[in-house]
Amino acid sequence: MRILRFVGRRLLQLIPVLLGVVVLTFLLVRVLPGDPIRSILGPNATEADADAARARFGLDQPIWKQFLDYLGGLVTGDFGTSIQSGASVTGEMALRLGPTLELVFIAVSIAIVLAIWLGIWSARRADTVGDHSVRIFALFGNSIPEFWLGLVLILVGYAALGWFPAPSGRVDPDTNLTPLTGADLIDALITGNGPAISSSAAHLVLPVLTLVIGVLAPLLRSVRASALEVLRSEAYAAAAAHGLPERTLLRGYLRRATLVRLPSLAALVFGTALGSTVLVEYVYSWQGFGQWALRGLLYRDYPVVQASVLIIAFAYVLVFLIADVVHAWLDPRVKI
Amino acid sequence: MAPPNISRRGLLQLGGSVALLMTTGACAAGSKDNPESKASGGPAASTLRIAVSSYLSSWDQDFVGFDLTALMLFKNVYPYMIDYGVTKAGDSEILDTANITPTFAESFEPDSTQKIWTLKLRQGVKFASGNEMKAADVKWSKDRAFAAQANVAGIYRTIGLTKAEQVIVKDDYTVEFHQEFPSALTKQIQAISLYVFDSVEAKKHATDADPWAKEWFAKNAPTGGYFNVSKATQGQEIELTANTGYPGTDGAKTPTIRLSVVPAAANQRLQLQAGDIDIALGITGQDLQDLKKVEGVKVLSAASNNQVAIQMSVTTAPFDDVNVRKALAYAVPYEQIIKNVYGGDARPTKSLVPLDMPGYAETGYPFTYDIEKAKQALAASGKTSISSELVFASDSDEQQKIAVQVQAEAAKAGITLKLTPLDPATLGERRGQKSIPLQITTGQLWVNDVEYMLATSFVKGAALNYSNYTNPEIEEIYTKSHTTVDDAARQQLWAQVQTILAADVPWVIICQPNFNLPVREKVAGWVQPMDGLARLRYLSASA
Amino acid sequence: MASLEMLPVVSGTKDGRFAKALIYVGSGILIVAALAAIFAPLLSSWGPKEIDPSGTLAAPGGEHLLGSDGNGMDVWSRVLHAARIDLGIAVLAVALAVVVGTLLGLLAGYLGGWVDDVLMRIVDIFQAFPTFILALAVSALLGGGFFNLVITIAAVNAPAYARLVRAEVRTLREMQYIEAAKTSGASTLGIMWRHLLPNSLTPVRVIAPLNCGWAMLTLAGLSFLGLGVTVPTAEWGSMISLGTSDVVAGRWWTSVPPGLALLVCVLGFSLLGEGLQERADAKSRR
Amino acid sequence: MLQIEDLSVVIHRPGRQVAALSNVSFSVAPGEVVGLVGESGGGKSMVARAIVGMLPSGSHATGRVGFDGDDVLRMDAAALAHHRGRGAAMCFQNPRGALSPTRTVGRQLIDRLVTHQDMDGKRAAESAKELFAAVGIRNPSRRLEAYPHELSGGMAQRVMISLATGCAPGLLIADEPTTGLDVTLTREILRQFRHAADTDGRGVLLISHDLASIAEVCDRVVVLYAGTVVETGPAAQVLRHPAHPYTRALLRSVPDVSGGRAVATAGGMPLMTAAPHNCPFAPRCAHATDVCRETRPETKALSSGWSLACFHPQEEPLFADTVPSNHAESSGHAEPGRSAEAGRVVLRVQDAHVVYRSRFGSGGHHALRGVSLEIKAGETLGVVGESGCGKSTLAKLIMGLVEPSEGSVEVAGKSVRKQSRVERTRAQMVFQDPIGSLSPRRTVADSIAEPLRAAKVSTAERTKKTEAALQRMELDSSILTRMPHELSGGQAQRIGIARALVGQPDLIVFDEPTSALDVTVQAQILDVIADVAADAGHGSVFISHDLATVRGFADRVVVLYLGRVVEEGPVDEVFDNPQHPYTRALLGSAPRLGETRTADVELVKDLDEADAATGCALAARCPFVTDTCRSQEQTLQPYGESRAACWRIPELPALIGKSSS
Repeated sequence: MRILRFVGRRLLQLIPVLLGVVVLTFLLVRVLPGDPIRSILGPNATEADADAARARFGLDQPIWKQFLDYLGGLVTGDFGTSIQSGASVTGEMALRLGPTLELVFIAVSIAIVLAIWLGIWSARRADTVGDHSVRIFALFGNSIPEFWLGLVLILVGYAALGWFPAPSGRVDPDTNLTPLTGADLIDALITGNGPAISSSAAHLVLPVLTLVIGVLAPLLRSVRASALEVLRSEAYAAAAAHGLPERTLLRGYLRRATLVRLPSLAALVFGTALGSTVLVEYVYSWQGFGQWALRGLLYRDYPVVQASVLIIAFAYVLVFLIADVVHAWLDPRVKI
Repeated sequence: MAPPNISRRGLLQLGGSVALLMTTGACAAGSKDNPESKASGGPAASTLRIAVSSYLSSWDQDFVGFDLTALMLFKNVYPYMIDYGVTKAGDSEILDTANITPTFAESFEPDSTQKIWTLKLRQGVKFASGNEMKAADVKWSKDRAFAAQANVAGIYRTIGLTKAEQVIVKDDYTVEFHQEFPSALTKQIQAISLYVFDSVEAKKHATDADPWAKEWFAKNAPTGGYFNVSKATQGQEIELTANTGYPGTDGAKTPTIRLSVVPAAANQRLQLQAGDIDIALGITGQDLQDLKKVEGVKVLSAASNNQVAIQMSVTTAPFDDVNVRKALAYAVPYEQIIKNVYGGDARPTKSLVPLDMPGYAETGYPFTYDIEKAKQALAASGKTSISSELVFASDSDEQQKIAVQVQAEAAKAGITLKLTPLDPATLGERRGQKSIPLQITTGQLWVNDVEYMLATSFVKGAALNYSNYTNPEIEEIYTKSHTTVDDAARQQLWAQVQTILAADVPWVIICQPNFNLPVREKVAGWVQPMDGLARLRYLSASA
Repeated sequence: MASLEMLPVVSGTKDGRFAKALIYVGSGILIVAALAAIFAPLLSSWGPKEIDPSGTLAAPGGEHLLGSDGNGMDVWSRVLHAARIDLGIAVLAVALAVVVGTLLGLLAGYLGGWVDDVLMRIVDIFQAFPTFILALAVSALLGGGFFNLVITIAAVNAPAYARLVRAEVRTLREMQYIEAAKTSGASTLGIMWRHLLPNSLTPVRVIAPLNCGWAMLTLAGLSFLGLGVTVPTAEWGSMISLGTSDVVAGRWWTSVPPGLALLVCVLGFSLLGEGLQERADAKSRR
Repeated sequence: MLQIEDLSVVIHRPGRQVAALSNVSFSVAPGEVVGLVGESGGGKSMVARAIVGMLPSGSHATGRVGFDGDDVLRMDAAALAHHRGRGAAMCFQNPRGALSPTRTVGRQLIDRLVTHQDMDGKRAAESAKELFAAVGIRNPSRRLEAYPHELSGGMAQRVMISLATGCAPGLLIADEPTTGLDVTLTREILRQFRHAADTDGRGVLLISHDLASIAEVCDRVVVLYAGTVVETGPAAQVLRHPAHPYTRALLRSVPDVSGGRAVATAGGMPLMTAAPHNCPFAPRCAHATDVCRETRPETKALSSGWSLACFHPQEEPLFADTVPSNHAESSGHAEPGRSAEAGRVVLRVQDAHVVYRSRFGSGGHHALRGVSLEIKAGETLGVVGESGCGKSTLAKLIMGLVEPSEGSVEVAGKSVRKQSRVERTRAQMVFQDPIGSLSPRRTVADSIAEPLRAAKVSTAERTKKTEAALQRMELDSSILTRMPHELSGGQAQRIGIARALVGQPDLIVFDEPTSALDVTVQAQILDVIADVAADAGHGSVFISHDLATVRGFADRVVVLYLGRVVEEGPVDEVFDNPQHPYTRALLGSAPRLGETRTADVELVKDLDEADAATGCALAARCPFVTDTCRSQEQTLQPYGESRAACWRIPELPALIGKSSS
């Protein structure tokens, strides 16, 4: 109940932020140089044709009117019509969101689990060779541009070793996967499609690995620092001084206390990974949200850019909200 | 608009611009003729895999944006009543733009006034829904175009079709098009416009708010063409299967074609090398040269009239001075570009008229790379140095490389160029403003004729005339050419044109790169599409 | 002595020897990179934009130390000259972000009230976007080029600094020495400038180097998408991006050297940041 | 049971080395409470760590820590695991910090019960409840579910004790168990340890910096100085007749609530890098001779169980006069020419209320409820009360750092609200945290001159005045260029006082100026403050939770309780003849040297459990509460020279007599 009230209150607080995001993106796309209409018409179109097209997308209206229309649409869940495709943005977005979120969620989850495990391992061996090497390796991973790393992984994992499927598509079409959510692995699991499960999982390996390597370092750094802080805390020393067995110490006194500060960082990392997908998707032919949004940006497809930016922002703040809830759940000191 | 009289010039401009732009960045190439290898092998032979660089933005041809992948697919999945024929060029097969033949139609012929065109449908053509294609479908499709202001409605204006009432159903398989005026280009225009929707199916998805089922068609693939879309994974993959409901004998040779979206060229290349795809449509430049050496891969190659040029705005300083234009023409390292950018796989050209176009003469472009002459030309304009901006498409590696080479050499002649890569939206906008001093253009003319070339690029107001070039003599020659039918006389006119252009130098013509298409060795039957939109029905794979 | 008694059971850091090593190695890398950038023209016989008329994609050795790229430009020279652009943009952008962010954070944190509310809501809005997405949008708006990229990356990062400094200031303003300054009659501006500013920068000092590394990666990402530095300006990200297909063909030299240069410099910033972080942690324990 | 023999601990760090303990020997027997006393840096905690085998990294220990026949220093991991908790269990200094924040205190206790008493979960839960009840936690089953941050300091300390006893140890170690606790609670907590020794037969090692406060419950006392044992002996002996000069200095540094003034000992504890080869106290010792400076004294037994390491054991009484000092003697404050009546009024607080509004919602914390004060130049007002009584809020109110929600504050005749920046410097404050009140990145010179800067004093003048103030603080001017973190606590507090003085203000507020300092340093600072407060030019407010320090030099004193003044009067009158039940309880709990005085009023419940909705603030905790108390707001009424806010005062002597009989 308390959690629900907290979530409710936080959602209310989000409204002004999201409204700001709406206004900002609406204005931003309109001050971008470039004409969205010209790119769909071809050069032979007359001014009249362009005007007609503009009218079709409501771009002939005064700005405030366009904004009100857009806002009105948003309230009913209508993000408008894509200038490039003429299709409903809501529908297109629904198709694109699944694959990207699947990628990001899996990658961030793996990175978090790995960071927790390695971070605590590292902290317990603070200042040993093992600790140092784990940290340096994580920093290395963090220093490689994702797109380059992606290419290297393709060269090694696909071209040289042939362990992974061709970097195109997300699942072998012969598995006849029924799309439900757009997240292929999830769909495969729901429909119990065995071949699709293995195919989509195999396709996920390299892009997920790319993202994991890219985002591991900050998580690891944080977990290690927190774990070290806990290990060095009087509270932990007290528990150890009272002779509690190793297992109780690790489970009851180290782990949860260590993870207290992780959620908000994990949310931040989620954002980083979300941003990185624009690059990673390109390299792995992963036709997801990032590619869609980028194309929208390049072609000045106003409704697409507005919707994608708004949704990314919404997902991001939502993840932060989840992080806050998890934080509150982990840390009893947090008042919610 | 559309006063009947502009017709010929307008039409030529229209068609040319579409063609020129369509081939921009797209791949097309001739192929070895191998009609024997029909789809008869095992499952491996029955499926071809093609990599494209992007997914199509919409399935509705009436309202699609300018999207090469989509336009190419539409040629294969919409039933087009008429289309170009195939002809031989060297050892390649190419589409013959001069010869338009019925495909899904039985016939498409005018009456004596040239104003009423009768379309007789082929009987027994089935949409995937099982409905037979009938006159009502044609009528519905055209009603939709006019009522909902589809892209074709704009195109139709130029042949005097502006209202739905001008399309009249005679019987189940006959439709008449009543034009407001006769036009020589009716066939050309209808070839790109006469595609038909399954109206019975469409009406099921029409709503009060959306009477023309735009929402539905944007998301659902059309049926009834040479291929049906058997599966489409948004953004990722499209599976085409040969339409068994097509009663003709020239149906698709390959039962299944898979197109997968692979944006990164390096990826396409890796997959082609590994045999995971059969045809890579997004590979350019150095990669092509590299692939020639790869086992199992062949690069289909053919000379082409694809032109790479820098259009100089003759109305924008400093290129409003012909000496400055000449200076740049002397400062461009033609040979070096052919070597560095195309790996030698391009032909140098000495005229703004393409090499294989009738009338080509070497006098058309008397400029070679010569920094000294460039300096002299610049001095003749009274300047020792100038600076300007060179615009190119940000998504084209090829143009970028050319820009880099030009910038470096032009600098030696005292011409400082700022490189400005522009994304499609901004490029379109700036072209609309006609304010780009220098821009790199690549493209191919749809009709292999100088009159056509003038219409698209060198007369006042021509759509592709980014140079803003005008010359009364050229206008005069152009007008004269409409009525000149004698070949020799036309040749003479073209010689004049090239002399004038040689003096005015509106373009720096860089070279004519060859078409190259990397495919697996088993791929056969490629017909080089002159409009850049591959007709997949000719393709086959040998096991 | 009191500090020793507080020391924990676990093996402690050996007085930050590793932190010191991280800081030394990190700043060593950066100093070398900075020197390479400064003396780039002296270290290379070719200009960074000079095209070798004899051809492209020459293998390393011979005329070109690290070969030449697809445009016939000398890779070694470009890698060196790119350091100017990459380090320059990263450092300037982060510096700008720190200055602007700190200023805003200081105002919001100390003044509180509506100033805080307005500034922080704006920051909230900016922070509702993942930074790379925001960078994409802003660079599409401003276009490429050195200073536009500096502004882009600074704009994307400034909100984070504003938030960081604000949080710090809100803690600091409850400190006794701020009360002491108030009771000593110090003016608001004086308190902000003399007491809050120097002390609120502590976390910034740790974050800034890490942020520089991030800025370089962002820059490279933007260049990869064609939104960064315009060709043929030597920049690591665009060099890597141009060289990707060469790698596939086995011509490693066009993209591996800039890739390594980028990696090493980012690593330099990361090591420095990590070292500073560890030292700060150690200090706060003391 | 515990037998420490010749224990030395050296901690090696790159670049430095610290001899934390040097040749320490003492023992603890079952059922015995031993006090381990000394200032911070003396090595007390290191002893505790050595006993549980948790020395910091880089430390090298020699000697023997015998525990039930085994040597802790030579135990293997398994033996150590058994020894920790089961053998010796520690109560940590800062209980809230020592409780794991993310686990309920009940779970933490059950963890220990399961580990050391082999209980299953269910029995452990039962047992936990009993243990909680045993340490005086009301409503134990509810508290078991609590997280540490939900507990008050006193409650946390009780939980800590239950955790330690839950291990069923042979030896209970308590590291500064009462630091930060209010006086009324301190006694209660200390009693818990005595109880553990008496009923369960455990050995107890009680570590404290404050000999006086623990002496009451200890059987024996061990005094540490610079890592060496300087004196060991029965508690009463060491407390009343200490022989070692350090023990004596320690005891004399503490002011006595009955009026004994603190006697300062100059200097500070040295940081040893190696085991001392001489008497480490020699540089500060008034009796030191050359032998002390050259040879380290052996530990010699004086009588049974009483031994010390000194060449010159002192035998004369600790104070010239051991009787609770009378007026004339203890008061350096009633000097002629400091007649309070003569001065002008420098502070007038009238019916001030302060409400801290919570950020959201309408509620708020009512920190002050109608406080009125008046101070004249040359006068010193003491303000005492437990933590949370509103002392600090009062200080902030006077300084203009918080606004009164009702009432008014005037400094030097001008309302604080209307002060200009320069006028604001007419009142100055000396803060609780000496180092924390100095801007970390400003030099000492900068800090001292800050008020002058606001007053637009010229640079040259500033330098002059700064140096003058510094001189008065007996500090060398070389300190001016230092940064706060390079200062010792005592130095920093002198700087703080110098800053307060430098602008010659009308009023100086001392807010717990010595509570963060070590005992001997505290005595030094109190000397300085007494000197400063004696200036006729300004009035002083001295705020402290420690009654004894206030008595030292205040003219008048007010007792605050939950934001109200409950008693007010001349200092000696209030201390020697307290009226209000709260004042009585407070004074009764204050530790006294050399005597055990039982409080005649004992409050029920802890402070945080009391809520003052209506009526008398103390109603919830007062043993003499009636319905009238609960319903009627009490106002200050004159009783003798004092004024107090309790209507039952006339009946109190009778009531007290009844309850104690």
